Amino acid sequence: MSSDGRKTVRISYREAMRQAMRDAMLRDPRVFLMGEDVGRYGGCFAVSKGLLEEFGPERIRDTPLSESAFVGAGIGAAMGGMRPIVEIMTVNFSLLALDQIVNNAATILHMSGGQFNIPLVIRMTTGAGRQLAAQHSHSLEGWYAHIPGIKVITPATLEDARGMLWTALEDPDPVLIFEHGGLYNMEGEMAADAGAVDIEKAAIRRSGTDISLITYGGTLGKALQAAEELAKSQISAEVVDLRTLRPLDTQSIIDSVTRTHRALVVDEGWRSGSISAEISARIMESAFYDLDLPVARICSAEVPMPYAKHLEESALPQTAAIVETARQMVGVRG
Amino acid sequence: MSSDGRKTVRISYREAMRQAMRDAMLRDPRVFLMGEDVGRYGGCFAVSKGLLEEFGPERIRDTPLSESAFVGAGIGAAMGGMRPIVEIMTVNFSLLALDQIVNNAATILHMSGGQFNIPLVIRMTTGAGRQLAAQHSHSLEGWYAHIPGIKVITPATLEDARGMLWTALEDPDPVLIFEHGGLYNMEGEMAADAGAVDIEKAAIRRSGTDISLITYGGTLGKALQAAEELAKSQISAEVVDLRTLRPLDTQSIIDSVTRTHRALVVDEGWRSGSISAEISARIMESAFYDLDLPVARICSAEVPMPYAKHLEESALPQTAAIVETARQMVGVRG
Amino acid sequence: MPPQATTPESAPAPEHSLMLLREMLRIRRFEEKCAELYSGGKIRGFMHLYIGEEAVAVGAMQVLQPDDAIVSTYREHGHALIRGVPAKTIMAEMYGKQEGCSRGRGGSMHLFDAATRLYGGNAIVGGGLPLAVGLALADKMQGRERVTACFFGEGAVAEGEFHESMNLAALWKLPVMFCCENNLYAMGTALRRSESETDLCLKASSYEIPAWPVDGMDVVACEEAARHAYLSVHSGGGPCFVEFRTYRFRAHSMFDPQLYREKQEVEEWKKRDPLVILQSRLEQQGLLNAEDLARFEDEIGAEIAEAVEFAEAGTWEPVEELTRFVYSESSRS
Amino acid sequence: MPPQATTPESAPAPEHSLMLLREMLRIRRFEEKCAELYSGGKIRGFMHLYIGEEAVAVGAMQVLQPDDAIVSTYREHGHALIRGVPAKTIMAEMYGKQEGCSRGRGGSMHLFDAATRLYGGNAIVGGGLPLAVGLALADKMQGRERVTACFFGEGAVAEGEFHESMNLAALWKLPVMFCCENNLYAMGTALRRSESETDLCLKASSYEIPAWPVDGMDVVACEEAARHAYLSVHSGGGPCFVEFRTYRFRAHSMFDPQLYREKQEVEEWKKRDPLVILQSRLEQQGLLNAEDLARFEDEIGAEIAEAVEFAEAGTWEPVEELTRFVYSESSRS
Ligand SMILES: Cc1ncc(C[n+]2csc(CCOP(=O)(O)OP(=O)(O)O)c2C)c(N)n1
Ligand SMILES: Cc1ncc(C[n+]2csc(CCOP(=O)(O)OP(=O)(O)O)c2C)c(N)n1
Ligand SMILES: [Mg+2]
Ligand SMILES: [Mg+2]
Repeated sequence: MSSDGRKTVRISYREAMRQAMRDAMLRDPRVFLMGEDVGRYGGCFAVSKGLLEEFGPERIRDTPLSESAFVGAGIGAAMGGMRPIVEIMTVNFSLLALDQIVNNAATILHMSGGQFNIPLVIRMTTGAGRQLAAQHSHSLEGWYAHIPGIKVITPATLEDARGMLWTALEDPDPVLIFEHGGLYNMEGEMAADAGAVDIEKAAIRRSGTDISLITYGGTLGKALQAAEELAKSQISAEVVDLRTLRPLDTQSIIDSVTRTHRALVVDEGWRSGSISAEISARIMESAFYDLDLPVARICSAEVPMPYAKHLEESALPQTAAIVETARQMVGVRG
Repeated sequence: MSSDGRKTVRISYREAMRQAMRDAMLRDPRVFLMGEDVGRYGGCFAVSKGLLEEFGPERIRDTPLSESAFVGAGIGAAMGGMRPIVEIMTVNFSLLALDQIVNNAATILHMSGGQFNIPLVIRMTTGAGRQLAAQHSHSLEGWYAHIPGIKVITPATLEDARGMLWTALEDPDPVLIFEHGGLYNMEGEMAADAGAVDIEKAAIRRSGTDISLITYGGTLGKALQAAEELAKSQISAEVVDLRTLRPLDTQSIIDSVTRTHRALVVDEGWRSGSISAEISARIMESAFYDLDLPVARICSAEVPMPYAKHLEESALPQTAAIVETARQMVGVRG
Repeated sequence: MPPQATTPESAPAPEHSLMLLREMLRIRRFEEKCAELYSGGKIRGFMHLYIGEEAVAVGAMQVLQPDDAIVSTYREHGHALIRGVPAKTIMAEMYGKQEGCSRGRGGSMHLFDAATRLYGGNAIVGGGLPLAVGLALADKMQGRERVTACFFGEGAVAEGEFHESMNLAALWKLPVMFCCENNLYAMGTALRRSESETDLCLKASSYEIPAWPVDGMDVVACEEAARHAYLSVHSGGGPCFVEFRTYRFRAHSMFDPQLYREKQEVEEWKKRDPLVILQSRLEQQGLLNAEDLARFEDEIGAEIAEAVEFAEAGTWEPVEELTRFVYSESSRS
Repeated sequence: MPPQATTPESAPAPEHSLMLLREMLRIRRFEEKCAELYSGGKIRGFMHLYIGEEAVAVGAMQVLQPDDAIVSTYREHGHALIRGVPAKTIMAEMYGKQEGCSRGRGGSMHLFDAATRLYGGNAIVGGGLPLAVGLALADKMQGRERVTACFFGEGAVAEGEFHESMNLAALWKLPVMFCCENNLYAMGTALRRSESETDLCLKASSYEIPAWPVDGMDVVACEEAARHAYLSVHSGGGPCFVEFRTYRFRAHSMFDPQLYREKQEVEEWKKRDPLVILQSRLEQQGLLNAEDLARFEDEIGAEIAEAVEFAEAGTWEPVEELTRFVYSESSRS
């Protein structure tokens, strides 16, 4: 039983994502999954395991290693009346399909004067932390959020893994879903009847009064741990989960900061030009006079991700750094 | 004669760029130019006109329409001891080569533990303003500046068009040069003996005391016009030309802002996640207490560029808006 | 060297031939007007003329059915016109007026039309091919017997997206009719300077896609070749590839000094002007007389005049609407 | 179905054959140790074993000269070892120690070595091909008679970068030896499910690149095929393409349940284990006796033990050095 008395089940993020896809396939015959090894292999991260057996090779399509073509085909299929879920194995390979995403998916509705919308969902794994080195550890979701015409969502909880996909599929425009590779094995209790959730609003995952920890995706867990840690020393940290990076829910960010007067953005992207910069700029623009001190950022070091464990850990945002920085910030009484 | 008494010549940005390439070809036999239509066609924007006749097809190489392969070949050739200048006709097509730029050019030095550096220069035209519509009007230089391992420079003056290339070629690492398409026809006086210039420091193009207009590339001219305009109403605006977007010369930005206490960033990129956000965030982090009011940004509207002239103009940063915003900001006495 | 004239297997019905001639003339005159308006500053941005290649669009479009789909390039005025997009909405688009077929947001390179299933001129070389594959996939998955015709130039063959799309379409046996408009140049780059193997049909075959070349200056031959391909694709045989061997009489775009080819070569090809070829053939056969031609010119002249009038009278979309169509206005797909 | 054994044209000298066997054994034992260390948590990240494919790297490397260049993939332990990168620096790399051949920054997928001109394992499928083209271009422009060997799997053939690179290499007649390791699967995707035309040599021919297949389980045949290619490339004939028909005995990476293939199929192929094939051939010819084999095992065992020791004794790069090698430390190129 969850707090609100709804029946709950124990589930992993991976399984929640799979249920979301299965549910969508059952609800709408126009929905199909296409990508590298989504079928016979069961998905690179086993997310689509079993779906081929249930839905067959027409709707669970293994593709050749042709990222640009199958992402573009997803755009075409969406215009042709289907509701494709295109899986790009990881964000690192999405660079090979960027032309289709930026020059076609994001522009066609506009270039056609509103005639052709693209109801396409693209899922991809993102993030570092598993010693996969420089070509397999990008966190580019914040970078994608720069592109008008697409939406970018980052489920960080079981409920969002289970509920964001359907809403994304019902959206008339292209939605990119970034799943942090470190989350798939996360387990917990989820309402048994969990279903579709909005993909517009940020969520307060923990309320607090002294400082706002603003984050999303793979670093939400670290921020919550940090808040727990800070609580021990009577520092009340509010944790804001952005959930959607484009369009950003600026209002929720500003509301939180006007309550706490301090903001620390935590983001696994490289610091320069990261989504955390945009958030800092928006707070500057809308809550400057509410700030007790400058907005701070904890991001990844600006280095291609090294393989060695100790170097990778030192390159990524860590709970200890969040706690330490937050302490100093709260220490500075406005 | 220029102010400092050096002999000057009247020259266009296009011609300055061509002289820079010609000079580099003459100085270093390892330098060669490769790209689409750089040879027989004379360059899409006529920048390389005449070079084929002078240097021959070995060093002025027309390539097939294979952005990923010839950019990757540039990386390989650089590792093989050459000093390639790879021209991507426009930034819009560079998305097809992004895998090579982000996953190879930017990572190999690091992945190899310092064994293989990539002395590669990639030139491309960027920007909007010529009614080329959504697929031919991107301004992604600020977006590229997010990537560690590459450098991003944006010559906005005749001297920089003439002098940045050689320095970029001498740099041991990949340098991306973004030339705003609206600048090629810009003419003016340049020192006859103009040569290599640094690619590290921002430049104060006009000194002022009331507000810092921080910009680069295609919008430098608009910022200077705005400053001129503002001067008429006794507002002294300082114009900072970033010149290099990665690594950013934070110090020069902060120095200017600590003098003027007001900052307005002007950037042709889409607002969310633009380089202007990073600049605002850095000012927040390093000059918060020197600010009389929040840093403001004037960027492109977040829309795929429309073809219609009036819509395109309304989507782009314009002098009038800079003047108006600056007036209001200075009106607010800190 | 231009290919030599081939006499098509079966001569089409006279009125059909006259219609083909008239359609090619429509493109020719329409674009001559566009060039004039461009010089006059009425049309801006990049504009690419199809003059010399009219036989391809006119021939190929004859075989397409109303519910088939079309994906094209930035050189798509001809495709749009012959597909049935009204000349006036095309002209209004090039003016940037909101009465244009893309509301003035696309311009010459981005003509879209839902009514005729024209999925746009695409300004990224090779960028349209994956879209065509996807449109065909949607038809196949929904059990609709439709064909998607994808037009692109020979320059696109060097792009990775060509390779990936050809393979995917063949692997999944999708109903795509790949129409390669081989006009021998990609801007200033001759085919022989961009492909190690210049036989494009041989490339298509390496994906197990049936492929054949056709004299792209002979509209009757073009229609015949397109029909062969269409029938094969429509009957579920998977994609086909047709190489239309044609030539661009004008500059690549409006800013092209044409340093890369000899005037002589252009003149040679102009002798094989698709309009001249058909016209003289019809005259020889006594199927065309001066009156027909005069009537065509008059009708077409009127159509174009009306289009220009319509565009001139068109209105500018209010700048307040700038950020429309970045996302859909109805919140459900 | 595994290909049937072919008897190579000319039998190599006995000691050469023994060396080939020993080299294959080096890869086999080295990787068996890697698998063990991975389970033990000493090696992390993604690791892809070459076991079953040893004949390809061993055969191909025989023909390369010291100043030739090599570009490989994430499945490159074998290429690095046989090229002459010390086993200990490879092992140290997989441990993440700064004594590793990439200072511990690359790991299993990114073995680099300037001394032997190994331009890296590349973890982007197809991503290495353009690099190989560029390295060859540099050699050609500088008048150096070198060859660049580029290894990649058959899965890479579907990537646009394959298509663009093949064409560019052929168009410019560059000295690239394309070595396609066709082990029939790209992760879980069988070749027939990813290519409409599964004859890879036919694809290569469509770029006018000489191409031929070879039994990738027969090291002598592999060396022979590689030599043919090398001579053609080295003599200025432009690129060559060799399809090495081989098989991966182990999982794709360390996290692969292998749902996509039958155990039976794997067993069939194991009967054609490249080590077994050569060993039995040599035994039949009376060129190999138990002592040789025992000696090989001892020497290799010692080499690997030393490598592990070296890796264990290796040191962690100080975290203060994290941001090194993002840009070069000398400011001039
Ligand atoms: C990916 C990409 N690269 C480069 C360009 C610039 N460009 C526009 S048209 C063109 C030539 C294309 O030639 P082809 O495909 O033969 O078509 P044609 O213009 O001859 O009809 C080029 C290089 C582009 N639009 N897209
Ligand atoms: C561009 C890209 N897409 C997908 C992947 C994920 N991936 C890694 S290895 C692999 C299979 C490649 O198969 P193949 O080229 O045959 O080489 P093999 O592993 O069989 O040696 C895939 C799909 C990748 N690394 N890069
Ligand atoms: Mg062409
Ligand atoms: Mg394989």
